[in-house]
Amino acid sequence: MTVMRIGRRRRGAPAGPAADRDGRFGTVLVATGAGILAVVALAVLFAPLLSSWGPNEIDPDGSTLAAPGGAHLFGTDVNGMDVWSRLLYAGRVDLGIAVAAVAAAVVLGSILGVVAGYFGGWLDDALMRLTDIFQAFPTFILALAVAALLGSGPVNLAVAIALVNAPAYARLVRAEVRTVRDLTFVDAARTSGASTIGLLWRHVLPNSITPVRVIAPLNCGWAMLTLAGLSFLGLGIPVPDAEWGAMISLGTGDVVAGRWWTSVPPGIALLVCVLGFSLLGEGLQERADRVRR
Amino acid sequence: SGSKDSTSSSASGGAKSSTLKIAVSSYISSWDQDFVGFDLTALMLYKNVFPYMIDYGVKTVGGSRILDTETIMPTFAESFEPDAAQKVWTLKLRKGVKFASGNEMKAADVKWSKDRAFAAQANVAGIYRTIGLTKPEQVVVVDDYTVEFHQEFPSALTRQIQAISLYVFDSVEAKKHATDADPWAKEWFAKNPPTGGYFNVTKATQGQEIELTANDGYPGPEPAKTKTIRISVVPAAANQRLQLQAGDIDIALGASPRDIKDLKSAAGVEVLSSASNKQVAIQMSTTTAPFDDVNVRKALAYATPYEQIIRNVYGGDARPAKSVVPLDMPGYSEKGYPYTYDIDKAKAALAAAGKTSISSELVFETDNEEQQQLAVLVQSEARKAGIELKLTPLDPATLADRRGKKNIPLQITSGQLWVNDVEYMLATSFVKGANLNYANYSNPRIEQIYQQSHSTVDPAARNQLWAQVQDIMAEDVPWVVICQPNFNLPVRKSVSGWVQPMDGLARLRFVSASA
Amino acid sequence: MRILRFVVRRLLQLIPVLLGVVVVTFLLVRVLPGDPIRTILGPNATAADEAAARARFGLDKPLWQQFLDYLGGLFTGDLGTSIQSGQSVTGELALRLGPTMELVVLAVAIAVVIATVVGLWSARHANRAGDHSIRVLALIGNSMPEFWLGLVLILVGYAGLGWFPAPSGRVDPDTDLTPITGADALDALLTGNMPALTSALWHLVLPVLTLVVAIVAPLLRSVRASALEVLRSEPYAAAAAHGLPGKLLRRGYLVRAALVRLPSLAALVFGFAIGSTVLIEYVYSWQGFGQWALRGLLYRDFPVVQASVLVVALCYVVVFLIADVVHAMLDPRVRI
Amino acid sequence: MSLLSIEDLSVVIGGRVAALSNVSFTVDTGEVVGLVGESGGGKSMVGRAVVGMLPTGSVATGRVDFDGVDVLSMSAERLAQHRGHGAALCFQNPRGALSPTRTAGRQLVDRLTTHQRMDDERADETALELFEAVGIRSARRRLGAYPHELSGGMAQRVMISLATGCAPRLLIADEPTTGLDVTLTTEILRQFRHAADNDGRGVLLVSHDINAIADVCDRIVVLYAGTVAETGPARRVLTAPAHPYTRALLRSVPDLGGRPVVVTPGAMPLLREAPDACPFAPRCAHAEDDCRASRPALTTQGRSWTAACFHPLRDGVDARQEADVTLRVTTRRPGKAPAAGPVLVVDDAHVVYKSRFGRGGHHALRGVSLTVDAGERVGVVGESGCGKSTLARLIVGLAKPTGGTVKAARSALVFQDPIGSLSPRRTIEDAIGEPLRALGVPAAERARRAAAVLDRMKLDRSILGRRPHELSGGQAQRVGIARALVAEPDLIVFDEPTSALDVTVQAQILAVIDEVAADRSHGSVFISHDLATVRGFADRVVVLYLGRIVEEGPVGEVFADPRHPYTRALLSRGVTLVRDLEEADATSGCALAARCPFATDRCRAEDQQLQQYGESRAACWRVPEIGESV
Ligand SMILES: Nc1ncnc2c1ncn2[C@@H]1O[C@H](COP(=O)(O)OP(=O)(O)OP(=O)(O)O)[C@@H](O)[C@H]1O
Ligand SMILES: Nc1ncnc2c1ncn2[C@@H]1O[C@H](COP(=O)(O)OP(=O)(O)OP(=O)(O)O)[C@@H](O)[C@H]1O
Ligand SMILES: [Mg+2]
Ligand SMILES: [Mg+2]
Repeated sequence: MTVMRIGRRRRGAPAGPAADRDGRFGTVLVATGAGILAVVALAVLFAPLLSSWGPNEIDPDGSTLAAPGGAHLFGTDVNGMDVWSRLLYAGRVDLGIAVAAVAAAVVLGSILGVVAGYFGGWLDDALMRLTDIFQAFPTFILALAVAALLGSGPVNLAVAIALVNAPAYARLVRAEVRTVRDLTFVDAARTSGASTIGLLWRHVLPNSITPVRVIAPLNCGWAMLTLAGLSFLGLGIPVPDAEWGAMISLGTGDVVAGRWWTSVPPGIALLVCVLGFSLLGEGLQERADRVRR
Repeated sequence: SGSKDSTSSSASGGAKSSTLKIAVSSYISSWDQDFVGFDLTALMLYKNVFPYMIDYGVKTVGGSRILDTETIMPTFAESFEPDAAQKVWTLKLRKGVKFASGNEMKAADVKWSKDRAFAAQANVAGIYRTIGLTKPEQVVVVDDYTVEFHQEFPSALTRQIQAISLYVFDSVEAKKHATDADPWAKEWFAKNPPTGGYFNVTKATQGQEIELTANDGYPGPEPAKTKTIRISVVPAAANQRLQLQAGDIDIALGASPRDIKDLKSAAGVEVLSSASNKQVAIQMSTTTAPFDDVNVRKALAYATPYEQIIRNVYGGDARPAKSVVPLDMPGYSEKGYPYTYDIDKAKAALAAAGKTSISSELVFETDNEEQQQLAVLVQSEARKAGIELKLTPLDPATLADRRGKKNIPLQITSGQLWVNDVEYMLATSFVKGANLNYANYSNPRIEQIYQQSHSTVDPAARNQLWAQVQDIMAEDVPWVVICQPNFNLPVRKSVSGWVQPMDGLARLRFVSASA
Repeated sequence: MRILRFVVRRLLQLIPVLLGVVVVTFLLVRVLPGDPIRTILGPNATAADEAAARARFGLDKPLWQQFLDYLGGLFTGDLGTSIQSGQSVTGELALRLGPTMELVVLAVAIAVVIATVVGLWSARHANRAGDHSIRVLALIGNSMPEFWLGLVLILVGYAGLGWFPAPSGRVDPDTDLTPITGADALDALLTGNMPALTSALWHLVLPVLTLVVAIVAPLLRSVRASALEVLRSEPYAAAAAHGLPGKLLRRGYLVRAALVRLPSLAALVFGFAIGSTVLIEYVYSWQGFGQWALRGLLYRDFPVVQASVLVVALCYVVVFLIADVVHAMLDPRVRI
Repeated sequence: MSLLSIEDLSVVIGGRVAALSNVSFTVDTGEVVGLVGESGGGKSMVGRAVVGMLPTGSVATGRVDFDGVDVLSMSAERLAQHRGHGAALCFQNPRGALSPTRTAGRQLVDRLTTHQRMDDERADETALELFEAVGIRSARRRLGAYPHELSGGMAQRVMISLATGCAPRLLIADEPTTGLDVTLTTEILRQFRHAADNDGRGVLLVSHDINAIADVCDRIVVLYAGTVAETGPARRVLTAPAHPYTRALLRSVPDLGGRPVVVTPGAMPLLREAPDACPFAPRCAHAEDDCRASRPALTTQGRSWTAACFHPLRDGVDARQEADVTLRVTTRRPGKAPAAGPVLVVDDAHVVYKSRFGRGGHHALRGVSLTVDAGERVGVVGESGCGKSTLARLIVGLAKPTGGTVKAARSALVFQDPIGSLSPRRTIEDAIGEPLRALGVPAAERARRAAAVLDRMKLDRSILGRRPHELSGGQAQRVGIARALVAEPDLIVFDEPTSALDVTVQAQILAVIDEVAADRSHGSVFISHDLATVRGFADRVVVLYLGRIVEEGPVGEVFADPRHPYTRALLSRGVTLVRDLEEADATSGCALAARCPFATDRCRAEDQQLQQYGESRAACWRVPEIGESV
């Protein structure tokens, strides 16, 4: 019986899709997303090297809405400013606000979520009702109100978007904490005499923010879209500072007239950037799913 | 054009399309101009659905027909004439004017309407103060078709003021809906459009669409030429342009300047163009640092790129203005504003103020593309002179609030006065405490001229006064006067009869479209 | 019945949330810079005029009094009078809600159906080219600002191809539709007005499409992930190992189990869609709720802002309640 | 020809895991074959190979002949037919293998209509019969139940009914009794014997516990690291195991008789490719050079008895018969520690878990009194859900008593789930140092003491830098014990410390615990659902039933002469309980009354208090009467 008979080789079983390949596509997604974002980040970081015009510099020759070519790679906009240069500098604003807003939302949401989820009881009820209230609030109205209240600078917009997003994180983290706090290792740490803060910081929090790490990139993309929406409603970054959403909405009228260059490039930049975040998020999600299985 | 209009108006009804489609940018804020808010769309509609007793005449200038603010003619009224002292004005109503309810318009309606306006303490009540009408008792019914207005003092403005204020409600119908709590039927008028004007509102879908039908109960001259007008709300300018090009609308009232430029060469579309009274300026608060220093104001006046603005923002379609008094207003003088773009002079002026650099915010309306572009240009040039401007777009409520508080150092204003007269301009914009005096301007000599103008009825004498006004303004520079953009209206080629409204409010009765 | 008890209990829980929303909104609109009264007065108004107008809207009373008045009105269904239009806010709201709901409900419903069908397909063909392309496509759709997509669709569908009606209005006015609910397609159906129905549906295509593209990705992702999880789960393997035929497997063991997470997400998406219609409404001249609320906010029309926030919050919580009930019906493990 | 004939089956998963290497054995119609071995040995993989459901990426060689047809090369349609109808698998973890969104009844009907071509009506009737046949009470109601509404035992029975509902020629049951109580286990196993004897099915019974299934099996196949170690008739394999691994397996489990646990060092290797030596050699006491040089083939040891061993053992004696006469391997230190007073006094403790929405809650402990003296070792036994863990949590302060008092010295808890009790993102050093950190011990001292206690656990210090998921279950549990010991508590509570572990690893951990418990510097409470495990090293044993102590006494006394009917049932001393445990039983009167064959009306009416009977105490007034009746 020691003779090994070379049998027919079968690859895979008919039932059950390819579990292994998930991870691979997840990695492709993550890599693509990260790659896109890296390129965009580099481009906006080195904006001064990549463009000869300042973002708010008006072409003294007075050529507004000049077609691409010549002195202006992507032409000029209605104010006579260089579209390419604005495109690059706008990225700083967009990426900066999105990332800062989401980071702030994560921190705020996590704190609320951990406190609510861990302590439970009336504190949980109160905090959750509070997040309910803010979640039930229409996104745009809340963002608009905050922007109107604080004024429309980049920092204030980030605050507005962070406030809009924080409740979701609070819920996410809370749900996770409620599971984690009943897990054995938390009990173990408790019987070992760990203090509450230590317990939360060293044991509960690190194990509760996994989903947050997956959602955050997706949310960054979404934050950029929200910012664009606010700009479209005239409540984004005030002129003349460049921001993709504002550039798009300023240029929508031009597209109809066949002057694509004022709004298509920022549109694509926004699309690509949000897509980068989405791919990253989706990929992370897929990899997280695989680890869970 | 004028010639085209005469042919189409004389043509038989068969050639005319019975429905005219107009796109506007926003829905009217309300139907009740006494008690609640109104905007340009609303004011335009009021002109067409309220019976206004008198209105501007029409004249032809440079081939286009425009409203003549200097000839004011009775329309729904038979006549509107003063007594010798110009204090008591007698309004004689036209007989047979019918509201949609079938009620005939009578003196009682006029009385009720004016009582209502006084009670509302808003719009008209405020305007009437300039001609010395402050109490309901000053409006007296003489007989069914005659009403007298007893002014406290004679005024050269009466005709102009009444042209924008003498509108009448169907009081018989209104009283049916009045209650003790709501004696002026506010609730009913909020929901139900007024009737009796050139057009009646036959359908109004809130936010979306309004359908006007010609009022066949109007017996006077120049009745509406088109049976039905459909006004649809299309907020996005690009959409209006697309629809106009596709022929889905006949008139695009909310097209953007950029589109208008393109539409001039579009097939099937024509851009009606004419000079307008609309004046664009930057008002500088003369009581707020740094603009409390006249030299700083001069610096900004020199640092403003007038020609570049006309070229870039208005596509060359604007008239350079040389006075705070608008072009075409009686008394306009070139000497009123001797400032031109000159950075060196700007720097010198700033130096004269003892400064090398200053900073301020520049306020303008959110969502107003024109103002935004203008602000960007001014910011860019002013910086060269050492004036750092922070652009601050404000939403309507905040703008109104801050204007009310008079705490805006620098703001862009654009618009036309409802009354084409310097006295009115002074009253609203330059005397101390005037509502539109965002510059917080005050000058004893101006106050004095203003007082004097009340009782000065003779045109030549008035022009004398206005010349003085402009000399003072040239010295004080409360405003950076930028330009007067032309009025441009893209319409389908089939549209005819358009009369350019100098007050910005379209008179739809003149318009028709061939099928 | 358990489900009824659950609904009642949840409805009771809603009260503090809605009350919170009411309080927050009430204070927020008043804290915001800007004055609603100045915008309705003419240029010649005096301080006395202003005071009179303020008094007309009860804004001269102390804050607590205003709040109590507002709260009292709420209980009688009176949301106050719009400062801008002078109309009853309840009436305006009724007019504005229909069009938006029509858009959102239709879009979310279509997105849910697409997500379900395509998501299940995608999971069953996981990691093949088709699956990958679907996912990436959905993500691309999700990455576009709605207003931008809307404009492109108008350019192509209306200006270019001329297939769709002008982005103005929601139904052809010549069809003489009698409004009932404000949702034109529904009204046309109710009144049996066929031309109006066709016209209304035709007007709906592009805006609904825009919204669907914007929201389908997360739903799709969720269905696909759940389905994949089910396909790889022990219960499914057990059923497959017992040789159950493919159709039975899919119907009995895949679909329901894969859809349990969808309702809550759909509710979330619904909330998001209501919020983002303001942009779509602008682009498509769809005078719905979003535009109304936005205008209210820009002009600080207190009663309008208060009402619109309250209504969105109400929709939101009710939709979540429905989602929870549906979830409980789909997933027997859920305790209600 | 056999019904199932596996020949030289090898499965490599993803080119990295040699799950099975050259496995051969057969199953005949009407025969029950036991497939035993430790976790990861490849048992489930065999089952999956038989139904043609190997994981994606696996490469299978050899033959799996079913009725003479090779399953590995079946066409998709043929395979679909084979599954269920040919061979049906009862999945490991039945609760998890039942579709959560479909009622148990529907799932069964699906099988019936598919494989037995019944119409819905007949399927419904048959489903009812099948449920009753596997011993599901109030079957009609259970038909409409969703899986989560079923208890573990019930789910297991439903799973069996699903498999039998396919009317398979071969029934494969993967770990059908894991996690079930003794009484239930016997009952479930009987079902399989029944399937073989009455329905003429072949049965392949997969289990890690050779002792548990030996009685119902005709033949046994022992798997080790994906290879067949031994196969033969059940009695022979059990009484005279030829392969050292089989013997190790048999002796790793303590039994009620107090048979010693023989510790086999090391752990089963996870092979990346088919082994070229005896995979058991590194752990084998009898291994010689040849064992490490080549892999022994299966050689005949007797009639239909083979073993893959160069040095098969011939001195086979039934380990179980032997038990009473052999001495314990672990040394029990005689004499009591100096009486330092009690380290734990629980007095009439009640614990109620409040339900989330007001109204009621679960009464997990109802008046438990317990004293543990310094250096004493107390065992606590009872069925699942009787409140053992609650008691543990109460002792260490994780649960607050809703009534009564708990006075405990410094205590530490060793958890049932070794890996789960370690924080996933913290290093082992951190975990062990945690109690010291709480005491304010400086970092350097913490590290020193952690290392020291690790040495005592015989763990390599390199483990200190690792994270929990990098540990095996056995290692993790040693870390858990180390953590409990590090701060030198006065009382250590072990809550089922071995039930999550592999058989041979279990033995190792039991030895460690025995050593720790023997150290009289602290008291120990050892909790288990398995009386045999407790017997090994407790001085005193406490029997818990539905939150009450029903019997208590010195370990020897309780095991030799159980008084309470419940204890007798647990020890299988002539008492069989009437039915499964139901939560509602606890309300009034004797909690056991509903299940007790001796129950009278008085039992149902009166609460029972502990009464002295000889050296032990029992909460049953009928002890004197029933003592004779059995
Ligand atoms: N999908 C898979 N991918 C990779 N390796 C796997 C997979 N499934 C099982 N294995 C590996 O195959 C080997 C045999 O696993 P199998 O499940 O058959 O063991 P088992 O004896 O049933 O153990 P248990 O008692 O834990 O159920 C193990 O080493 C396991 O890690
Ligand atoms: N947190 C909790 N909330 C509600 N009920 C609980 C909770 N923990 C345990 N219970 C219930 O209390 C009873 C006793 O639980 P406990 O965990 O003490 O049992 P156990 O004897 O340890 O069982 P096992 O052998 O399964 O571990 C069980 O019926 C259980 O369902
Ligand atoms: Mg297994
Ligand atoms: Mg337990």
